[in-house]
Amino acid sequence: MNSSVLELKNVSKIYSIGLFNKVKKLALDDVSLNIKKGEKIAIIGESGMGKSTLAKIMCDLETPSKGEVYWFGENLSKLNSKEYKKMRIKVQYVHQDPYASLHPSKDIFSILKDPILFNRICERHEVKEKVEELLELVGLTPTNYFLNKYPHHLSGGGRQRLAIARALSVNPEILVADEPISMIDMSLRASIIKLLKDINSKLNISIILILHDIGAAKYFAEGDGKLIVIYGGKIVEFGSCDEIINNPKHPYTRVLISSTAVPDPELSKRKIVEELKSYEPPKRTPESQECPFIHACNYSKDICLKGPGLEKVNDLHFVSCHRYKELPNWKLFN
Amino acid sequence: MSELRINLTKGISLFKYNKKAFIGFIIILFYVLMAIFGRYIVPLSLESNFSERYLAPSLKHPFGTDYFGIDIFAQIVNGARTVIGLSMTSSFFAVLIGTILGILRGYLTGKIGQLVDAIISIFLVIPSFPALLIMAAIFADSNLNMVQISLIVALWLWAPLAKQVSAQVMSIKSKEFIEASKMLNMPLYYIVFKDIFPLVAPYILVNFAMQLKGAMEFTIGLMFLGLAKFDSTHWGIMLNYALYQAGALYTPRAFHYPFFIILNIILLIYGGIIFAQGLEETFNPKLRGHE
Amino acid sequence: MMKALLKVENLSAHYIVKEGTIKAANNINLEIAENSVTAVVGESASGKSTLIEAITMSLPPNGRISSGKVFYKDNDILKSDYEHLRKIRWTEIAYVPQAAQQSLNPTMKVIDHFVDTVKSHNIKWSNHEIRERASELLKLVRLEPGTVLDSFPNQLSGGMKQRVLIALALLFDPKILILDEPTSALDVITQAHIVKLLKEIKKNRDITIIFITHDIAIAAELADYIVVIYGGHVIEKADTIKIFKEPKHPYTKGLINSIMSILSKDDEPKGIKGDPPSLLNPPPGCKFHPRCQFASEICKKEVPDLIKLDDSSKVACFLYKSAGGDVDE
Amino acid sequence: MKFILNRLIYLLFVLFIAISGIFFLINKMPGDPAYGLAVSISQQRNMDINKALEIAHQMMGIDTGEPLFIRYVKFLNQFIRGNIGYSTYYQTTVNEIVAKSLPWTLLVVFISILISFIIGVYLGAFSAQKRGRAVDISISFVSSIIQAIPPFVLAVLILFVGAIKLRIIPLGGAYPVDMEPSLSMDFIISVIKHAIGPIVAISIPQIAVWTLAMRGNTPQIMEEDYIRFAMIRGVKDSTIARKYIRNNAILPLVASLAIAFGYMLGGNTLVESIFNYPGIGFYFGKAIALRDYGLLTGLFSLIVVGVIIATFLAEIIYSLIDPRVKVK
Amino acid sequence: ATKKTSDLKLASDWPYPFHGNPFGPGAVGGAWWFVYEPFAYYIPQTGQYIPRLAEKWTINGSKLTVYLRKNAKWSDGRAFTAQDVVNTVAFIQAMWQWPYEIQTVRAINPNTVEFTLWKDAPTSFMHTILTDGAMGSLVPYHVYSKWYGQARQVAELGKKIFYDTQSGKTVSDETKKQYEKLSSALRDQVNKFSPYKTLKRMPVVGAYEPTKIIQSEMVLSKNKYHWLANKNTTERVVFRRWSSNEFVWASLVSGELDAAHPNMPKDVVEQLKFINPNLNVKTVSDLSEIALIFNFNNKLFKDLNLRKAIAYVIDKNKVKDVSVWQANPAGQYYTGVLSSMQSKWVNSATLSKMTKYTTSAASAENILKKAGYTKKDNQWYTPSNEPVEFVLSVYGPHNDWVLAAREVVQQLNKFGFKVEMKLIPDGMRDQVMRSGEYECAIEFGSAWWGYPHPMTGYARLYQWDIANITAFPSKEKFNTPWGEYSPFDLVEELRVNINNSKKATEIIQKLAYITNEYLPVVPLFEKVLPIYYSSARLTGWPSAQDGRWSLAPGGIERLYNLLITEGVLKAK
Ligand SMILES: Nc1ncnc2c1ncn2[C@@H]1O[C@H](COP(=O)(O)OP(=O)(O)OP(=O)(O)O)[C@@H](O)[C@H]1O
Ligand SMILES: Nc1ncnc2c1ncn2[C@@H]1O[C@H](COP(=O)(O)OP(=O)(O)OP(=O)(O)O)[C@@H](O)[C@H]1O
Ligand SMILES: [Mg+2]
Ligand SMILES: [Mg+2]
Repeated sequence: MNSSVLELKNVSKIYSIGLFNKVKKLALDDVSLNIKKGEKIAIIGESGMGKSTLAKIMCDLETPSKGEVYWFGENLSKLNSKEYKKMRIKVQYVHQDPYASLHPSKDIFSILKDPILFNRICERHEVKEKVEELLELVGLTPTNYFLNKYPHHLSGGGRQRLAIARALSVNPEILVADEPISMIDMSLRASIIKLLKDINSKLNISIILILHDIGAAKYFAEGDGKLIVIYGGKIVEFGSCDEIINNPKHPYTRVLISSTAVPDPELSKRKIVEELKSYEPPKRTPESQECPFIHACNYSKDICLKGPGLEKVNDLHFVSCHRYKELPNWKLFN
Repeated sequence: MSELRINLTKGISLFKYNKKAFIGFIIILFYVLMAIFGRYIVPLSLESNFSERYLAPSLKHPFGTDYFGIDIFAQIVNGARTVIGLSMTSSFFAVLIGTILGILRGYLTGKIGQLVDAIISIFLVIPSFPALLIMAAIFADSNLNMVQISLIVALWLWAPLAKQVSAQVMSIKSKEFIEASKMLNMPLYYIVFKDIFPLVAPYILVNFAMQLKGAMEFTIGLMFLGLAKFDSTHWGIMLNYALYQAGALYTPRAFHYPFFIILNIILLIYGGIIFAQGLEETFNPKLRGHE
Repeated sequence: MMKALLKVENLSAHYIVKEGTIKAANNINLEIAENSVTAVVGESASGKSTLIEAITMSLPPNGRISSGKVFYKDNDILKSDYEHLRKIRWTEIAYVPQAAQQSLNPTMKVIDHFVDTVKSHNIKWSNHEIRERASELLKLVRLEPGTVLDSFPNQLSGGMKQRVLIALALLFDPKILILDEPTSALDVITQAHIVKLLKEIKKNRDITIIFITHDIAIAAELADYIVVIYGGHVIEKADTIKIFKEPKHPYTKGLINSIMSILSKDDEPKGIKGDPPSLLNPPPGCKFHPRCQFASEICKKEVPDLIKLDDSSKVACFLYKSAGGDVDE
Repeated sequence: MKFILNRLIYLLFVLFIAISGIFFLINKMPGDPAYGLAVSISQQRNMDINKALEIAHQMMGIDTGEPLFIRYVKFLNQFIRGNIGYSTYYQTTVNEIVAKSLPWTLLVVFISILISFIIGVYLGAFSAQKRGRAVDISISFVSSIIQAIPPFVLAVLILFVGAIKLRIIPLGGAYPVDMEPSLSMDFIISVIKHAIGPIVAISIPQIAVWTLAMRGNTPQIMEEDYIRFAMIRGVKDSTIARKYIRNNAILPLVASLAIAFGYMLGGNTLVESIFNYPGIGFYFGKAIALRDYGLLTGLFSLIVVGVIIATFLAEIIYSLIDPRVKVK
Repeated sequence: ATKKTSDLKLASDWPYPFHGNPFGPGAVGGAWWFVYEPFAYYIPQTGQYIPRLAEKWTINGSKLTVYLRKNAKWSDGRAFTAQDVVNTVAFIQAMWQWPYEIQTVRAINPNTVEFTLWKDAPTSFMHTILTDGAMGSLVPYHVYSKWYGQARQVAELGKKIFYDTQSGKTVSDETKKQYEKLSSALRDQVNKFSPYKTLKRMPVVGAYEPTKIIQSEMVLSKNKYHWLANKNTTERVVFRRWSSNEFVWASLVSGELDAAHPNMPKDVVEQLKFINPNLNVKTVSDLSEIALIFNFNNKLFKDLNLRKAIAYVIDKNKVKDVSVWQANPAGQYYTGVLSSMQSKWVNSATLSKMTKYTTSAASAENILKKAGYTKKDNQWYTPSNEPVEFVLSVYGPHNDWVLAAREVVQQLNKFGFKVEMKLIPDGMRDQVMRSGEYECAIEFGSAWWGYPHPMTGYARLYQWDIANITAFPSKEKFNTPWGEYSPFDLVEELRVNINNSKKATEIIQKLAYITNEYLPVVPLFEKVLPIYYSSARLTGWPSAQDGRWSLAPGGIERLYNLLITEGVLKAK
């Protein structure tokens, strides 16, 4: 049962940018990861930390500069095109921007129908049924009302549901959703996360959810889910969600948690938010050896110049920090 | 994101919103109708009558007569056929080539994409009019038909469009919904024709209207050069007679002669230009400003 | 309650578009107390920005103010001529609009934005003085003046730009600082940092802050008062503590309930069902009724008035009866 | 640096293909460069045209027997050394002709572009600010009409009105033969006088182009948030118009400027011929009419080189001013 | 600064026909006749020679002895001698492979040269030697003496090869190769040496020396050593570039030209005369006719009946009106003798035997019907029932031809032939004509360039250009009232007997008959040169009747040169 559906082995990604292609940017740094069937994983981190890069590499929308990606135990770079095609639809991706991820001049029916037909998910005469089933699943009801609408008739939340429905149309086993709620109204966000949770439990699809809101991550991965904290292209903390939220070990995770607003005016006054040494994002190049957080970290020492590896705190918790044991005890409020 | 909000459905209700496009369309339509039906309505007699040259506009001769004493109005109406025919087909081919190569260039990566890019670049850096002159000289004696002539003209018109289209396609290609299609194993033709093409179509339409101007100028040139069968009622040829052969500028009583020809040429091209402007404003709402 | 520095009376504004008019702010009444922090909360397209733009007379060209008054120091701003308005802008009321990422001219250095602003207000500072002042302010928002002043906007990160704008807003020590979504485009950590910064500014200066956010949790951290807007209407206003303790309007409740917080334990956050209303063809009656589980017949027909429940809270909902029995102003 | 190098190599490749294409295209052109000379020999000497042609070939040093490919290799070999060809008609190197004519073309093109760009940008910005009002409508109407006028008609009209009706511009040439080129005021004035015709003929359509481009650009800029923010800050309207709107609207045009410059090098054939102005375009027209393959190939290649350089510059300018490409 | 206005302002294009000094880069073009001088001018209208570089000459069999003017000098002050003539002939023979008709040239004394013609040279070549500006004064010995020996060597070898080939002997490849080697060595050296660049001047023997050339203008300054220098009051001749006809019209209006000869529509002439009342016009026959020529490889045109029908259909007056309104319309006989000269060469007895082509559709119809042609729906069909349908090609840049063609097409279409018109692009005329890729065309028909005599015209029609282009079977025998003759042979006979006027006239009668009856071409009109000259700044233009105007064809500058050097034409 607990078979690996997706595995990353020492994956790095380097982008060349700038006028002369001279600037090399290390977007992902030696990331290894193993995802089991039916797992729920939330990946959190700030903007530009490499979350999307990671997600795209998982879905083979980007090729890693170093390292290998395995789907269902197969090394992607070794597959021939026929095998690849078969596997391709098993891994689907939900984009961040529901405005750009849906074709503006196709109606909802054809958006869902085409992939079903092309991949022969069902017989031609069953298509309508299947489409309605999908719409129902994602909560776009009454389905008849939506079939011939265009994406611009929908709200952001509606669009995101449609995008999820499209991803589900080909019966995937893995769904990667990249910040699916960031462009959606506050009042609708929770329901999208809820939808993903339901899909995970109902269809037993592994879901990897990328977020920058740690509250939403908690909501999603609470209980049996896992949490990955990523900073500067590196996994800095990894483990059971509850474990990390209650007892964060990495200084960055701690800052991240304490920075999230708490919806309680009185409590919030007592919240401890550390000042960082710098609020700039890390500048990482392929040569970078140091801990990515070093420039902002209040606890960094010379030892941090050589990057720490992922260390085991306990069975359910790993952290990448030389000094995690020396950090003060965690508390969020005074 | 906003570039993508172009919506083909807008095209249908286009005229309701855009006066320019409407006027341009009417002008073009007018000339197209003239080209198709004009010669059945206005008979043409090319018999010269030197003593009746340069008659001023009158009821009998709405645009007056030319150096040969032939009615100018009749010639313009009958000549519309060649003028419009040649420029329309040339524009059509230019747009066809430009679109195909533009999409190819925009969509394909790797060696073939680079090859197409090189082809586009080459045609972009070679100045088109002189090149056309040379082509004209080469093919002058081959008795080309209208389609072949249009192709030769189109050969020197398509490159800028291809470049624009490829830029468009490149930006569309990196859009998330294309990525989604790829992930869903959608075949190439689906992505090109169902995903990309509907979104570049408005640009192509705009370009078609714009191409008219270039095609007009080129085909006029071609007649002089003998590439196209000589048609003395082609407006370009008429204008050439007026300005160079008959020296109408130097003859005060002949003012109407070049005037009406130029007027028609300008009106037709102007129609194309504002039609294109109108389309562009419609498809790219940012250009409209607040009105 | 302290004396109101800014008072908005029955303000309505709409946009003219091809398809009709968008009624983005309807009959709005507000009082902003001096030296307070007010958060205007609401979801996307609820009319938050429109309200602020109407107050500051900076609606886009197709926006119109259809009625209402805005008193600042007992003068109706809406009646003042353009030159007068131009003068009090920034010197008295500084308004930093929503899109901080694009609000700086890409072809001008940061310092030139300061210079232009000073020169336009006919303030006789030398270039050197302007630079001094700008450096001082940048330091306040924890930016390095040496590099930032001579940078072009695209050389700054989003957080830096937002901080530059705040520094720019403090240029003339305005009485009122209005910020539209100052944190929404930013990362949590930077967000927390800006919030902290605003708290300091509030503490150390005589300043009244109005800020807009769609994230009610942020309001909890920063605001004294919260104004909730829905579908172009103010539906609730109260002081922050009260609103979180006992939200009145079903929408406010839903909003607070949909926060996914690290603190939330068993009570699962659930979003509000349904979609936000269209302002082009708004539903009749209470704009919230299609999504409201308590909606009754009257909600579908009549727009509820904003009624005063007690000293610091008002709500527009038929579920409540006015405490003092009188309708707000 | 690698990017520039890559781009350069790529463009050199394009240049090579384009020039080779041109060479073969031109050499496929039927016709005989010696024909004109032969006709005059045969007329003056009362001689059979075939015999006259043979003589003409001899006189002009045309070897008709040499295989095309050998000629191509020779041409490339010389081209790489910067020797772009030999004109059979003028019996001199194309380089010499270019040295004589390029300065005039550059003068005219440079001034035309400058003038038309400045005027066009002002008109366009002005028009955009008055969008929807009578001035704007007339400006854009006139600009569109101007674009609809075939360029040679415009040139002929300008020549006719300026030189014949009003007699304010001289009839052709770059300067009167009685003058020696120098830096004296008289000479400069006369050069300017002679250049007015071509400059006006080139500028008018260009002004229309820039006006429309600027006018089309500006509304997008006006919608930008930094414009609104400047207004909210109470920045003066005049400052906004100048520093915020115009400067930003010009940016995308600057890259087109380089390209326009490149194209104009070769695009002047008609105007220069009509005005009898001794620039590249004039000789280009001659070369076509006279089947002077050497001259034609040389000038054509020169123009292509010009366009390629301009394109390259435009790319660099573009990447310099486009914030998205810029490196921190 | 006030400048003396003793300039003559003309228009021309250059560097036609040769490059400056013929042996080096530079340009003279239209300045040719000002710069080089022939031994004499010939006035076609009067048949008179006006001595120039030669004081007199004598002809003795194949020997021509020229007595040079003693006071002729190069513009650098050196005397012009017989050695210069010898040098010139050697150089042009070496460089241009022409004129090999001159077998030897000898300086008898500094002022006397003796030319000996090659045995097969036509006697008319004497005329060429006397009147061609290249024969005597092209190459100053004192400038080019360095290469004289070499030139001589090449010329002799060239002549030998030429004579051998002409007399049917084979020339060894070795000789040819050697010739190539020697001649290209000479060519390289001479071309590199450009007097205009090396000496900064170009010594000439004519009345003017080119002193400054820019693209748009060319200045010739008076050669103060010229033998007529003290009569000549015109200090400079300034040429403006003749870039287009309109350009010349404009310059004429604005008085920037003293004379020019552009084609000009009637109304434009009237307008220009109105604006510039000083403008006069004199039309001179250009000694050529514009004609409709046929491609005899085309089956259609092999049928004489069709050609005759066409000759009847065309309304020559109308064609002339729209094309060159000043021209002489072709007469009623198409004899191959220019219509303005017809009365002088073709006698009335001959004329009375010939078909008279008065415009008449009826006559044309008769001929066609008799020949079995049929007409349906205003379209003629050949006896083999194919539509009479063809394309008329015309050289685009020649405005007047295009206008003529347009009119012809219109008339033929109206008659019931299906004719389309096609422009031959700039620079392509020769190619199209020589390759025979046309069906019928507008071209020069008979033309008397060089030697103004019917022989020249007939040679063109039956031996050279037109015969080559049209493939008219001129070597076949054609029936005449005097028996059967081949026109090709007749021309050859005429060439031999050119100085025997009685014999020549007899031959001309036969040729005229054949030309009229068998129609190798259908003439449309006789071309004229309309010379527009302004009396605004100059006086002394000859009267309209003056025979000297007839100098104009083939070198209009000869006329101006003659007038100003003799001091007839001068500044007011
Ligand atoms: N195609 C690309 N070319 C160059 N650099 C890139 C590219 N894509 C991403 N990067 C860089 O790699 C880093 C990681 O980017 P990524 O998009 O993975 O971040 P993210 O965590 O998803 O951020 P966000 O929250 O903004 O989406 C960033 O610094 C980004 O600038
Ligand atoms: N210039 C405009 N023209 C037309 N409609 C507009 C314009 N600006 C805003 N609107 C519309 O007015 C309504 C209110 O917009 P407003 O920007 O005030 O909302 P908001 O609450 O600030 O939203 P957000 O959180 O997205 O900033 C929306 O429906 C919006 O689409
Ligand atoms: Mg991302
Ligand atoms: Mg807003």
